[in-house]
Amino acid sequence: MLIAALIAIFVVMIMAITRAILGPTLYDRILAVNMFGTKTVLLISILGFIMGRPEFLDIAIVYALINFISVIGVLRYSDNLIFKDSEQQKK
Amino acid sequence: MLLGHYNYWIVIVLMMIGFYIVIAHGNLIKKIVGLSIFQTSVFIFYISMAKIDGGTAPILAEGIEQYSNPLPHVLILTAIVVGIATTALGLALAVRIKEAYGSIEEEEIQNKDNLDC
Amino acid sequence: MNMSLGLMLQFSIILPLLAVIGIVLTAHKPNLRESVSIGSSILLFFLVINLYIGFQQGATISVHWWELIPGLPISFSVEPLGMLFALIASFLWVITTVYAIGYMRAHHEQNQTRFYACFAIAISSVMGITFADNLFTLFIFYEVLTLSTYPLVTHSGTEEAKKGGRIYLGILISTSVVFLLLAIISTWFVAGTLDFKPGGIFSPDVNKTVAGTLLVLFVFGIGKAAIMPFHRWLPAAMVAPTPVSALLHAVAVVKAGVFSILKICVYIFGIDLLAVLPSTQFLLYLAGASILLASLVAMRQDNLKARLAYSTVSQLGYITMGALLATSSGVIGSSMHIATHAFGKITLFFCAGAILVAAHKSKISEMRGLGQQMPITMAAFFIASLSIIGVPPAGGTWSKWFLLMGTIEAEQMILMSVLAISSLLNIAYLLPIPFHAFFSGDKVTTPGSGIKEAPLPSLIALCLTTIGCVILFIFPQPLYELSQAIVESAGFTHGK
Amino acid sequence: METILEFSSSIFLLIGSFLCISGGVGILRFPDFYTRMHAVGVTETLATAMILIGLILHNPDFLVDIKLMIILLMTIFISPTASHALAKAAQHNKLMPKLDTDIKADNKKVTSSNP
Amino acid sequence: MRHTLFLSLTLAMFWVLISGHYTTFILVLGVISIAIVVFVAHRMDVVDHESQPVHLTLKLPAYYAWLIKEIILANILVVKHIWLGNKTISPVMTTIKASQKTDIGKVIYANSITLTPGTVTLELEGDKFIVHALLRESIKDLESGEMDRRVTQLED
Amino acid sequence: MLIHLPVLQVIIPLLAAPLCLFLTKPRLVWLFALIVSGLAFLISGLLLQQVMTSGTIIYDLGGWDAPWGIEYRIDRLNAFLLLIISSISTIVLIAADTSIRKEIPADHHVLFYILYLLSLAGMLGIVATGDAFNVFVFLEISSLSAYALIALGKDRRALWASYQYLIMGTIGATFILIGIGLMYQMTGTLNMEDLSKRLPEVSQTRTVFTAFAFLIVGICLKLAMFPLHLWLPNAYAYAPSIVTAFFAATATKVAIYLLIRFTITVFGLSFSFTHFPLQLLFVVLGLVGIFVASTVAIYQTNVKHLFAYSSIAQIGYMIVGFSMTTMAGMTATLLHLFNHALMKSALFLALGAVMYRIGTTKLTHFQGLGRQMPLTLAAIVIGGLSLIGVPLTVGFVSKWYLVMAAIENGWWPVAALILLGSLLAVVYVWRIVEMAYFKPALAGTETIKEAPLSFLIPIWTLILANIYFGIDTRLSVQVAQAASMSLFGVTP
Ligand code: NA
Ligand code: NA
Repeated sequence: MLIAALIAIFVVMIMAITRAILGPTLYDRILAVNMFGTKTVLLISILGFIMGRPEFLDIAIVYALINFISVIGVLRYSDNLIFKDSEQQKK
Repeated sequence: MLLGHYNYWIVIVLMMIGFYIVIAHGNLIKKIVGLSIFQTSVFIFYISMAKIDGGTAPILAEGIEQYSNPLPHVLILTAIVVGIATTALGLALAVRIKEAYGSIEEEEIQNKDNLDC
Repeated sequence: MNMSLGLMLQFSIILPLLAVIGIVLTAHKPNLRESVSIGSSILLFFLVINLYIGFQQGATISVHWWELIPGLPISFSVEPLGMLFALIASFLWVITTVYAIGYMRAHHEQNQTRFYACFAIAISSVMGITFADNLFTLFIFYEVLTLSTYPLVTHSGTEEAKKGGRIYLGILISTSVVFLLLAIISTWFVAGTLDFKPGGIFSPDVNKTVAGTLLVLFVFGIGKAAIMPFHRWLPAAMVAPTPVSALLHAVAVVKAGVFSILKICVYIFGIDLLAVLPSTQFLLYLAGASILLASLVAMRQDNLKARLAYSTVSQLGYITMGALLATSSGVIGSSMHIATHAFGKITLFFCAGAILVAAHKSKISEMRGLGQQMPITMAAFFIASLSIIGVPPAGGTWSKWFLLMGTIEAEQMILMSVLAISSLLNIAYLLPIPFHAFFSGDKVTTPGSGIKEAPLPSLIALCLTTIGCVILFIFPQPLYELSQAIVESAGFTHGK
Repeated sequence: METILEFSSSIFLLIGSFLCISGGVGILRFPDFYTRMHAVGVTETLATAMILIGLILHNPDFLVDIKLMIILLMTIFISPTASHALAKAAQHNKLMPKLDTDIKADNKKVTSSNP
Repeated sequence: MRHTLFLSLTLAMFWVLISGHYTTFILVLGVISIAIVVFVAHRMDVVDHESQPVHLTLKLPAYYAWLIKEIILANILVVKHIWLGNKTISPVMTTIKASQKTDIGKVIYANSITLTPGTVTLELEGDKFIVHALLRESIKDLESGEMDRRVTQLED
Repeated sequence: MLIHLPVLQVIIPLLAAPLCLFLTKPRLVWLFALIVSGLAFLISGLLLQQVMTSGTIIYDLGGWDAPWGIEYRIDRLNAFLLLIISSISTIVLIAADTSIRKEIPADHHVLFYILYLLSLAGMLGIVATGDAFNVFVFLEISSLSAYALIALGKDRRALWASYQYLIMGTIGATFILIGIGLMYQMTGTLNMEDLSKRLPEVSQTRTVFTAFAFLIVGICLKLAMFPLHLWLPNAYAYAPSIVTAFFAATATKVAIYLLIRFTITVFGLSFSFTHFPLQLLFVVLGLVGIFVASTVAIYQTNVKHLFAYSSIAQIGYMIVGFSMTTMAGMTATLLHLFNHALMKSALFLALGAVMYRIGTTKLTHFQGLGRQMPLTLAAIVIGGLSLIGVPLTVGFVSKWYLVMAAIENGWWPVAALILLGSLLAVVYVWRIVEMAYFKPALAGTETIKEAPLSFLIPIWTLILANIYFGIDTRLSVQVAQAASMSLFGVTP
């Protein structure tokens, strides 16, 4: 069943990537990448179980934190200045 | 044969992508992103290099005999930190450039500089 | 005795530098400043005279400073050729300084402190060149001379002066860096030493092509000798104040050039080797061409200083040719010509400067009838011209005679005729000037125009040098003996 | 006991996987950014919780379970913050949502052009 | 002080649980790193009432239980509409009122809205929230005000 | 204590950098940085002395033996470079307090010194370490602080220059990282000494070739070797003057060091120069660099740009000397490394003084400056003469050795071209001389005064060093020769 969950998460990650590529807006992409990140956390956790290395959970925790920080970081800028011109015009 | 070294192919492809973004894109943020990808490809290269057949992640645990080579992991930990610092500095510069030039497009900045001269 | 002579030798190089300090410190008191200049120049002359006396008594005088580059020391020694040049240069520095004071003051020139300071540095480097014991030392002072005379050339700071300065510096630096330095380093590599040695430093079985190439590099590299086609700096430097021109043409720069060539021919290559190098003939013809072409160009100049400049180019060709002839007469004539030309040419420039200061004229066509107002100047000009042409009663007679003998000894008939033709050309471009000044029917200047002789210091200076020209004719013995000593020390086996 | 745990673990994992896939379908299927956000919400709340609980049931080790719980808590605390920040940024930068009325209009167009 | 203690304790707990190694050396390192974090937090001026809502601790469990139930229900609803397709959804964006007095209360309410699938708080302005919902009925639920009331109860 | 010198050399500035934060007054921080840098200078002097008398020093960091632990290895070459870097850093720092007050906003002053010390530590670390990966880490420490330091420049173009440098520098560093990784893959070691022993066994593999190529390209990027020099001019021109003076004298030198270390020590001459057409490539690029960069320098309107291009040309000289692969060539390169550091730090510091007084380094603003700032301009002239290679300056000594080496190799045309190239320096130096001395001062600039003592002292210290080491070459030549001997494995 772990394998099944792994595959399911893998599929979802591919879906997220697809959305990230399709866009169309910047926010869709960030959303998708963020989702990709949270699913990675799950993936790492499950992989740890499958490979018999529960130590991977530590990595998952760190990953979850980094993921969060990176999303907030990117949004902080998007809220300010940078993305407005280049991306919004194209939309 | 070709697929046997798939990790290297991934590294090379990522490297090319990153390099291409750095060279081809005029947007300063995108360049930084490209640079990040470029660096990351090297990280992956180191890590995949460290893999030993049958070896697991080099996190000490009881009952495990065979680990992958931990040294590249340690090295890359350092390299990642350096990479983050680089990215952060690059982004900070981009913000300052935006404040100073009102743009983060290479071409526009270059034009404004040429006008200054 | 030897010890003190060694000290004197060092002091002759350092003294002008000390004078620089004195000049800079007294910048705001012109009288004191000029006193420092004159005082140190006189002191230097006495030093050199003392060295000469000691040298005549057979003392070996040499000084070793330190190795600038491991294996390449800065060192000095006295040998006949250097002694000769030192005597001329130090004596003429005294005269030129006297002349310069009159000239600079009459002209109300700016930046006089810089002028005198650079002047003194130039003399110091000339002393360094004269006594240099090896090629390396010579090169270093050669370059310092170039740099220290640059501010003199561009003294006025005008656009024209700057342009002149560029050409001056451009040619002298380019030739010295690209050809001379390359030649020196290569020589070091080939011969293993750069010390001046009678008979040369190359082993007899040296590759003739390499040595020949080096000779060409040396001759081209010593741009100060103004062999065509590297002569352009000399006319360009005409923008400088007249005392500087005198310095360039007679005392320091060009003489340092031909001196270096002579020294390299005698003490680096050695006459024997020189005679068998494949490139010597080519360079001799080049010198010959330089003599003739420069004379022809000189004839077409209406500006007096420009005409004198091309005359210098031509006369330098004599000295170079004499050195390359590789015969004893050639070398004797060559070294004597350094002295006689120095006195003749400095007189001519002093005259040109005097005319400029007193009558504000620089064009030859405007000098008709000037003999009435400036009789002394014009008379001096006439005698100096005779020296350049090489006829009695002026010193040039002897040097030209030996040069002619040199061509005959070397069986260079073409060059002999070059000398003959050139003498005619000399007459054609020099003598008409005093002739028209004294005897011209259509006077350009009227008697009542208020023009009179130049200021006294200048006048005294040019009289002294004129007398020098005559003395060199009447008492050539010391000069000849020194030149003879060069030949002897060079250990001639050829052409005697 | 073990089999019960194993069995319930499998059930939780299965439900989690299904919810995850559903969220993935949602993010691809929904018409605009805001609606897709809701689909992501599914995967980040219940789906994550189910999978992590499944893992907890799978492994009796205390420390491991704690870590899984920390991950769960973090996901649950972080996800609304991230969603909110993202939505707010989108709204501030004038990204207009497709609302019910627009969709109805779209649907009508589609139906009218296909009589 | 209470907040500092609370923060230190939380961090210490976190460290002990995550670490898994209990040698003196590692523990000392833990103490040092906690000290540094607390120091930095003080410098950033985030050790206060708002960041460590200690006073709410007792009432929260009951609210969480109710919220979990809501989240499960909302999940089921959204998943249903994901599979049913775009024609069945009815996205709306409206303003709803919040009755909480404190900022922390408003944040809890807004986050609870966001946490339940199908609704997202876009903006807080005073006591008004702009909310985007996937379905009309979710908004109706919100407007019925049960969640609002429960969060407000937490406050006093 | 003495035994720990190799690590103290690096660790002191590295640890001192964050300590700056606690000294709140910029003046105090400056003094502190100066003392730290001076200490590093002292240590490097001691190290050099130690190495010259008793040979290579090996220091295992934390007591772990190489190849597991990181090894610090100081041979003559390292010690020579350490001395160059720390001495220039110290002298340049003297003027920092005065200079940055005009060029950097007050609230960034402490930051400036932190970054300065970090970059100093980075450069010292690159040179001191014997571990290839450690080289990368220190390289990045120094580079990152360099980017930030450049961005502190007053002009907004400093930001853009810094950004471009960041991109290029990171690509270069990443290339180096790839090279190191491939080497590690083939040999299983990162210790350079070990690498040099193990690489020959696998030298015929494509991986090693690739590693070599990546390393060389990466280093050449950092080196600003023509044609990979594009980042340098703007970075130097718009950085704060002190930063330019420091980097122009040291940063490219460190890269040259890496080039030498990797090609000669790690890969070995026979690999680097027989399997690769490296010699031809470097001779050609070096010479083209000399001519192109010098020519471009002639047309610059900003003196900082002018000297920046001149730096690229001077790198060309070093590359040419390096490419000879003889001891004489290496001696010439190392000598020029030292001499060029003296010239460029003096010149850029003098430009800093000009910047301090008139706020710009545009050539047109140099009009008549010879009279207003006589000592500063005299320094620029002497520095310029040194750049040209006039006798009695260090420039002459370098050129002498370079030409000598070329002739020894039988490379006559190269010797001639080297000399010809220096003529271009005459032209660009003389543009400044003419502007400063033969043009009347601009209207409204009568009040310009000579630079303050805090500038004049370091400037003239460096200028006198230019003359001293041009007259008494025993020390510099001896050390350079000893270093190149140890590189080629010749015992003196
Ligand atoms: Na919700
Ligand atoms: Na939600």
